[in-house]
Amino acid sequence: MNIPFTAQIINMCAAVLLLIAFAMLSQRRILSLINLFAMQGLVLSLSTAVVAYSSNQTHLYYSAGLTLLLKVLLLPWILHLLIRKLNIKWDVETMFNIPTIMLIGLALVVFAFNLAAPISQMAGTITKSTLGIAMASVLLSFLMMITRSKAVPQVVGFLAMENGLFFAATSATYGMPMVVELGIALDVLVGMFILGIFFFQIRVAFDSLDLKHMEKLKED
Amino acid sequence: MEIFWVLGIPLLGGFVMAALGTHRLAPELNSAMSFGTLLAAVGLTVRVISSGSFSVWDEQFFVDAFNVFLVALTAFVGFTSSLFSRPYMRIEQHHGKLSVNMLRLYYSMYQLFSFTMLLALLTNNMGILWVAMEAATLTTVLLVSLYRTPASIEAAWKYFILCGVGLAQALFGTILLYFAAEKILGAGGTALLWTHLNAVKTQLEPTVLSLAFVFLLVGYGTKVGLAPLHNWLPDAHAEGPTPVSAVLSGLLLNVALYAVVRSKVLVDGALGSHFAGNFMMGFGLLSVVMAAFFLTRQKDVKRMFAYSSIEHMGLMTFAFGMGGPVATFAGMLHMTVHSLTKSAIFFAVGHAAQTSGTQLMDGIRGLLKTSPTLGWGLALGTLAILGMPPFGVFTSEFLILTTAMHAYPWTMPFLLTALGVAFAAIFGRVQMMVFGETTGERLPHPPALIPVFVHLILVLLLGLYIPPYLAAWYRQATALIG
Amino acid sequence: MFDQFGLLPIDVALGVVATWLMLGIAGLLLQNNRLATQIIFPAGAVCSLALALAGVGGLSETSVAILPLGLPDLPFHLRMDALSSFFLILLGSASIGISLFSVGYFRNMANDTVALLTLEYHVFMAAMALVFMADDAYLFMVSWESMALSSYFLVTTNHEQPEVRRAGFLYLLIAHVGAIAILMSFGVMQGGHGDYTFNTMRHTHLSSFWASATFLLALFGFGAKAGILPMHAWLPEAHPAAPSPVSAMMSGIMLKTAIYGILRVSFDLLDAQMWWWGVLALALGLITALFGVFFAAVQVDMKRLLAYSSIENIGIILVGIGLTLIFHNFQKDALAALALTATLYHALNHAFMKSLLFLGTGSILHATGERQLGKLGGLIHTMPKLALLMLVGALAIAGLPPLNGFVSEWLLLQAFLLSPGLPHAYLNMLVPIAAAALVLAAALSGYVMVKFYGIIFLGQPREEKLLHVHDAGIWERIGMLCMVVACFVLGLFPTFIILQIDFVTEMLVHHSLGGSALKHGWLLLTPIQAERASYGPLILFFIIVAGGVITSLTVKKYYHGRLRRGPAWDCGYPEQTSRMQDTAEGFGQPIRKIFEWFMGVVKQVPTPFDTHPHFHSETHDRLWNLFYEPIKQLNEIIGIQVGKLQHGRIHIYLLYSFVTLLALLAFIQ
Amino acid sequence: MTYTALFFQLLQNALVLLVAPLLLGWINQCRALLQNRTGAGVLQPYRNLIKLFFKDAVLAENASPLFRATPYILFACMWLAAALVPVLATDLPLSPAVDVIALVGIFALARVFISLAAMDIGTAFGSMGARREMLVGFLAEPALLMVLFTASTISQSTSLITIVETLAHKQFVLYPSMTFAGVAFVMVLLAENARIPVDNPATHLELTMIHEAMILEYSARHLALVEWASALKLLAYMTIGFALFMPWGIAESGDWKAVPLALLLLFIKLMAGGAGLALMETLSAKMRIFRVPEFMGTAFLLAVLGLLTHFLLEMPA
Repeated sequence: MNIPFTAQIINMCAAVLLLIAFAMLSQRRILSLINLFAMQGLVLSLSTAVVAYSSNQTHLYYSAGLTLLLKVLLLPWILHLLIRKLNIKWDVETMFNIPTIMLIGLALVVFAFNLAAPISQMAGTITKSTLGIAMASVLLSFLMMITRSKAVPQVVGFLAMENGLFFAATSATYGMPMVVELGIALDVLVGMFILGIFFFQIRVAFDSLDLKHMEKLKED
Repeated sequence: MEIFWVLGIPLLGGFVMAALGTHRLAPELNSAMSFGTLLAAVGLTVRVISSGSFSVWDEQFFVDAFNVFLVALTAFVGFTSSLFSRPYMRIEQHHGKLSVNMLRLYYSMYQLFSFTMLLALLTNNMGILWVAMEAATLTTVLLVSLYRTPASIEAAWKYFILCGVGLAQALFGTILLYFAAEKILGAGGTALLWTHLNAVKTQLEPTVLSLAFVFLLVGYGTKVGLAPLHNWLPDAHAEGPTPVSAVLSGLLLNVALYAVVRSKVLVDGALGSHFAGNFMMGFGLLSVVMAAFFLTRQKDVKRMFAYSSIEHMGLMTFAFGMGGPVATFAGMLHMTVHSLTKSAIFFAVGHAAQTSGTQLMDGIRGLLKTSPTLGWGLALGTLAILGMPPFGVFTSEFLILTTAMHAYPWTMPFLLTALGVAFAAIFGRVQMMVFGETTGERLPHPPALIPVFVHLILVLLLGLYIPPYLAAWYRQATALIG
Repeated sequence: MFDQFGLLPIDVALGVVATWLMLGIAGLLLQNNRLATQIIFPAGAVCSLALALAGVGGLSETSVAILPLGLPDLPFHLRMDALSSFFLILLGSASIGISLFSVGYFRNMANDTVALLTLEYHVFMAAMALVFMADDAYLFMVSWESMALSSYFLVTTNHEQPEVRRAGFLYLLIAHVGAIAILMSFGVMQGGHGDYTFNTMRHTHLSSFWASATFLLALFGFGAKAGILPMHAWLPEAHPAAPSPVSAMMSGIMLKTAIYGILRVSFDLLDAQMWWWGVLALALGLITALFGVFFAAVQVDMKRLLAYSSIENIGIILVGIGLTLIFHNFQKDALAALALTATLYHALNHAFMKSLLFLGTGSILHATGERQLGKLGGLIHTMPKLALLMLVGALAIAGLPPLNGFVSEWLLLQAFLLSPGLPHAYLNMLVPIAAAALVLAAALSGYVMVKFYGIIFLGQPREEKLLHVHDAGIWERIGMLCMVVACFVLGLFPTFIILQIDFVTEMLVHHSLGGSALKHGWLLLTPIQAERASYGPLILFFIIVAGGVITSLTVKKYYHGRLRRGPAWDCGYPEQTSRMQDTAEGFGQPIRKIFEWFMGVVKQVPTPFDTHPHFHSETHDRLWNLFYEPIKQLNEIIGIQVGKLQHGRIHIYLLYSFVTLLALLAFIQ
Repeated sequence: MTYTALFFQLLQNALVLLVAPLLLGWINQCRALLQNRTGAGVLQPYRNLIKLFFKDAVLAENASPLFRATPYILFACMWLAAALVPVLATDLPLSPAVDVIALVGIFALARVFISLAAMDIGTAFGSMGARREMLVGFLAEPALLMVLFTASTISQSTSLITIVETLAHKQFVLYPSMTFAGVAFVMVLLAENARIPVDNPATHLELTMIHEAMILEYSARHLALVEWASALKLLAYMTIGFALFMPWGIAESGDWKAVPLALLLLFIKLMAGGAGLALMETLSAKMRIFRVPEFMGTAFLLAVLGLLTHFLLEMPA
């Protein structure tokens, strides 16, 4: 049992990420959902920094900084702004009851681990087992998008999914090439803005952000 | 250098139109921009045909026969669509559906959209490919929601969320790809370059790649509109402005399929099996059959043709999945003719809907009486898309079906049923719209029918005669993607 | 025959096709010039003649050509062997009359309509010619579908009427499904190495299973075009809907393209046949023939009646093909040749007889504007010339000597009679029964034709307006005259025709009647030997004519020749009106009564207390409910079920992709 | 062809013309005797014809040329038919031109023309008669053909001469199939010649009449020709019957001495046949018109059965 300390930290972060993912899955209040999202970003950037330090890949520092800027400060701020503008602080009702969702989530985690097991063996990085966790958190956020009936939590789930992806990128491989990361970050940012605009448009069109109003287009 | 222009003009165009989009001549400017792009694309094509494939800017961009033919196609249809959207948008404005600012947004996004597509096609970097796809989604989301009606917003929202999530999967697939690649190519820039990956594909780790392909297929497949990931497609096509529907069906789906095919090449190379091919065949077949049955009960004309797009994308995916010289050739031919025909149909449909003031097919009658050219355009376009010779769609379907009949006879019942059902569904309704007594009135601006007939004539020519250089070009591409 | 000009037959044929296309385009461009049609259609007729001659030339010498069109590594291959040439002759010779007729028929139509018609009409003919000449699957399919398409637009010429639209839709749908089936049969035959030329197909050997699959696909596909049961539904709808020259073209010529296809695939492209194919074709043919004639007997619309009679004739032709297949399989090549000759002969006959009748209905439609038999009658007084021409057609199609319809039926029956000695006991049993059914159909067609002709031309006019209608115009009469002449030539000089057909039989079953047919001079037609069977139509004709003439002369000589005109005997009931004649329904009534179990008859019989008694009865095609309705409903149901997937709820959609993802992941585990 | 043959042909042509009315007269006479009437004598048909030939013709106003041409066509067809059946000798030079199928074709031709003529005037009777005639015809024709097919499959030929030669002059064989065929043939004969039980030649005012309804509008010379034609038709049928079922005595080609005997035998056969026919007509009653299809259907089935029996029992397996 002589894993280097940095690796232990990263595994720690991974565990925390997973924990946060579950917390988001079970979270009822929208504000704390956003806070959790910010926290996830924080952990993500931390782990990125650690990986950067342990493998002294300089460009990962940029990536960590980028994450911090975008996912911890900017996006949560925008979200806060939005919900204040749209004054929606109400509880988030889910489609199924929480325990069921948790159970499904558990199953997903097991599945993801099994899936990742053969691959993480061949990972060249110091952090082998994190790939499974990354995949798990991606699937969990997917599940969250499915189970949330309001627009904002769905978007949060979407962003959380991106976090999972980033974690996969940094932990399994030492981060994507810089140009790609920049591009991804740009997309996420623009996407967020567009979503922001959308919330207002949806409000205008349906005077509510409840997705059950948006079921008109279908085959009948 | 051509690449610079091909990418630069539309990118610049995006900002120019954002600035001047409210000007009286904005539509003409828009067309001019697209025309410039077309010229640059032609230049690029000529160069590739003459001097083979090449890559520039430390291999970040790469042009071979496969993507240059899509580039040319994209630029061409982009140009004709801009021609069409000139009168169309004016009429919409005249009908009071659009404000000047909306138009500005439209033109600017139109240019940016073609930029993102061209970027996706030209880049050599799988990561940038993903970025471009995502960007294309964002721009089109704004285009789809242009009318700001509840329906269009709903459609745009679904489009955004579904494709966003899908592309997230694709990103994960890309990461896995990188993960597998960096072991052979080492970390850093080159590990995501398709050319390099293609060079070493046999050494890539099979298990990782199979996993990666699943994510890539689900991801880009959502954008291609493969069943059961297609649900965004009909809504987006039906609710967006018609020129957008045209380019969505005609171009964006192609680009997404292009991404899938690129990944398929790598994966099958790595696994040395027909793994990816089988997946694609399965999805393709499923899409064809499901789309056919979706078609049977349509009321909205644009929705109907959106489903027909799903059917045809399924057919192409099936063809590329089968692989082999004939099928791949047919697949690419089908890409070409489908884009041309489907966009032509959408042009005609757009004006048809304007003349009779509704998109519901029960409200559209006797187009041959209202405006014969429009009626014939729709009728012939429909027959072409249904695979009636001598139009080009038949050519590719002929090759696909005969190959499949020999290689995978068990698929025949499905294909036969699907094609028959689709024919009955679409043709029965279009006949109703074209023939009979009319209900429509004349348009405030003369409709743009030149694009329609230009496209149809091209498709007709492709049905009767495939010029040798075009054939050689397809063959090169076929050789590339096997 | 074109050698002296250094031309191969196929060059001439291609020239004709090109000219037709150009004529069509010219017609479209010159649409505001009345004269255009008056010149274009005769020009088209001249081309038809050239095509027929080219065909005659092509019977003896096979010529090939390759056009640099089509797929990159598959240019258009064309080939003109005996089979193609025979059908080209059919097309050319039959279309002469139709084109000439059209000049008069389209005379007073709206300009733009005529322009479109001109284009579609000539494209239609060109496409058919290419179908006959195609030597690779791609060209074949292209011309096949172009044929379907152009004819579809011809059928829907007056699309303002909903039933016309429905007919056109049904027609194109069935044609398209059939085309896909044909395409698949080619897919099997091309045998993997993506080479679609017929030449390769000839040399690919298929396992018996795949060969049978090919044959069945082809039979289905071509049957859909020919109107073989149960794919006949479009035929009685489309033929009445189309303008008469088009109906003539479709019924007389286009149906034969399907026959050509079946022959081409089963005898030329497939290297081996199975005997049960023949039995299948035989059975299908008989059912089709009987079905067609039964329904023809109860029709009240003259064009529908003819359409059903076309179904009957196609059935008879198919019977011939079936017999040929059977004989060919048991190496009875002489008999195979006989059956095949009969088949081809009947195809040729039908082209002329049926076109003639359809053209005639066209003139009637022009003059009276009526298609309902119940509103016609007595036209022999107002349209005597037409009546005479149509009489020939009716007698011919009723299969009466000495006209052409009889010759082919005679040959076919000979084939049946000489059949005993097949190795299969059951087949030997089956053959006489089949012969009986065939004879029954032939006899019934006589009934149908008496009804057709008698109701339209004889008796008293059932409507006022019929009293002052004009006879058919000069162009129309010329057109029909060509057909009549053809009927007589085919009827009286069978030996010469058979000598031509021999080239085809030689090619397909490697045997021909030639030697025996002419042994006893060209007067006597002796398929095998004079002792066994012989038929001298010319002699027969002359004896009957002589008998008639002698009698009339003698009567004239010894009879005082006094003649009074008086009212018809009213049987003691003075108020007889023309409405008391037998109607079409009435004439069909016995048949309907006998075969009620077979056809769905809907009757509305008045009660004795009705103040306005009204009797109404119509006959429906049961197969529609048995065969087409279920498919339609199944399609509907699946459509509804699949439609439910598009549920409108984004969470469900997300769930789809989520489940798909998980499923695929689990799959690759 | 030899002159003797030509002579025979002409002889037969003349003979049938003369004998046909006589046969009719004989049958009527037999019927009269069987019904305890004195009867008009065997020569009555001749008298009728002569009378009709000297009457004035009355033509309906709207009679078309077709109506006037029909009697001649009819007459010519029947004459031809009767003249081509070998009755005395088998070398008839014209016979090869018309085999059994063509013979049936000729009957059909005549039937179609008379029906058309009947519809021409446009009276209720005429078209009704035509309809019924065709109804009978389309069932009788196949039945007759089947009968003939049985004979021709036995003799491997459809030419009457060969049939006769096989049946009469080859070694004598019993053909069970021919019994079926015989019964069927008699039924067809009754139907085709408008005899009881299918039709009643001796009446005009029943709604059930067929043949008489068709020729109701004919008079004088036309009527005469029509009547003569139907007499010829009857004769033709009878001689066909003899040729198929009792061909004995018909002279082979070229032997002269057999001819007088053949002539004698022919008359005997005709008398017997006529008497038999008369007997049948007297014993049976006219049936309802809608029984006719069943009657003819039975004939048709019997004929097919005959053909099948031939394949079952008589084929050299």
